[in-house]
Amino acid sequence: MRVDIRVQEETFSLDAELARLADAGLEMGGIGAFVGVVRGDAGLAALVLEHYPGMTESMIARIVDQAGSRFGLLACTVVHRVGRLPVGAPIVLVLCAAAHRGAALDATGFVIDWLKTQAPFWKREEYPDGQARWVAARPSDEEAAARWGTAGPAES
Amino acid sequence: MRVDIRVQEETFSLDAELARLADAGLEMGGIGAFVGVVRGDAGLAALVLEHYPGMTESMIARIVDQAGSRFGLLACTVVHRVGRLPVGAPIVLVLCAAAHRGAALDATGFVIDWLKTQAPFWKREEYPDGQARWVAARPSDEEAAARWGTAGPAES
Amino acid sequence: MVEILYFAWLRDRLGRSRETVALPGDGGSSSVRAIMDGLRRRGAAYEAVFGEEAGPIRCAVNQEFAALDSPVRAGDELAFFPPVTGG
Amino acid sequence: MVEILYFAWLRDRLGRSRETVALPGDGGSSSVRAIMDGLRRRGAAYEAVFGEEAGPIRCAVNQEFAALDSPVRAGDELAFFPPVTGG
Repeated sequence: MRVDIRVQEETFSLDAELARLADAGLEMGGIGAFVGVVRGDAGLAALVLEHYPGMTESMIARIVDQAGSRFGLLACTVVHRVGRLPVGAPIVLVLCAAAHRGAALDATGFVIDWLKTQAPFWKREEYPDGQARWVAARPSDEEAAARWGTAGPAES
Repeated sequence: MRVDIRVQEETFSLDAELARLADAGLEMGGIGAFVGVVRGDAGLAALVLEHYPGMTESMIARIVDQAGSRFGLLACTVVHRVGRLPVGAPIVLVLCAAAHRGAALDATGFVIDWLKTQAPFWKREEYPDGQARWVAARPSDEEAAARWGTAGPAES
Repeated sequence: MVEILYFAWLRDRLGRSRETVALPGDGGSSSVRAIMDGLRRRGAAYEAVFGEEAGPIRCAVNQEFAALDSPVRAGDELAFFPPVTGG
Repeated sequence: MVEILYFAWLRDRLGRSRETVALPGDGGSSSVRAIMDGLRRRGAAYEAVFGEEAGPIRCAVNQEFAALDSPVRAGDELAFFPPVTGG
């Protein structure tokens, strides 16, 4: 499996990431993707994302590794941005390439669900009036990850 | 819902298609995507895709419309290529934007599953020795579409 | 008259992508099946394409998927093609 | 000694992102809980962050998610942070 995991301030290009998958093998038939975007909830101006360098990359690598063997992936790319991201900005990209579409799309959901619950990122909301607030974890994210029926990459 | 449906010979740019979703609304939090690629099965050189102009666009519009109301989409883009596509070339792009990732990814699966079974495209395989063969429909595609538990866009 | 379109291997085997045929019967209304029966009498190529041994065939009337007993009226567009394989 | 890292609102409230503390007890092995108890005695900011009323806190030992009774040894890296909210 071709794996690419990056945590960066800069934005990302889907075309460039897709082009990098060209060497993942002729058996590649479908690529699932997810792009998370800063949602403009309740007048939000921006999110500020921080992470735990080192642990972030190793947790994502473990998630990607589990996805790879579970779904038979040929390639998986995860790019997660940190720093200040205004409303509408892309936050995260997950790309999963497989021989068939079902595996590619399921793996994409698997990776983003576990990333949400087990990769050490934290979001702070910034409002136009200068107020800031750390985002609380959502039980619905735990439930989304739990539906995959595994203990999760943290336990592996 | 912001809808964009195109059948074209040219390739597509995910970055450009994503940029076009910028006006889909501040509530946009996630974009699911699927890119189908010509798989290099058994020495295949290229696929030649043809379609039924007019019916193709209206069937895809119906699929997108069903996905939009079922998953509460903010935007949906489908670009399907026709003509001669060599191994590794992108064939189809589905982009579904929603407030949350679950809806965006589920809708992406819904659209591509129904597109596979109800949009009038046909693929011919071309081999390096000049042999050509029309691709037969796969029962697994019918099954994938059936799991959504609706009669499908053709019946609506 | 009915405009008939052929796609994929049907077009290849018939050597044409479209043709106009007279509606069988009194000209008011017919069915996909009746038109197929009329086509089959046009010769070996048609018999092979619309015969039992050929692969599965689907049809559309005015760009809507249709069944063998779907009605076809004068001026309709009728298309014959294999099960779709896009995506 | 143990290197302690703080993230998100814990860092904001403590006014620091890392510090080095002595391992409680005989210096051989301790636990996350014992270190938290030691930190709580450092003053009001620590008491507030590690107190009952503060939000839920997670921890990691050597960059692996850990529990309150997980062992901590000299030279380990211990991190305290809120439940994660990435993606």
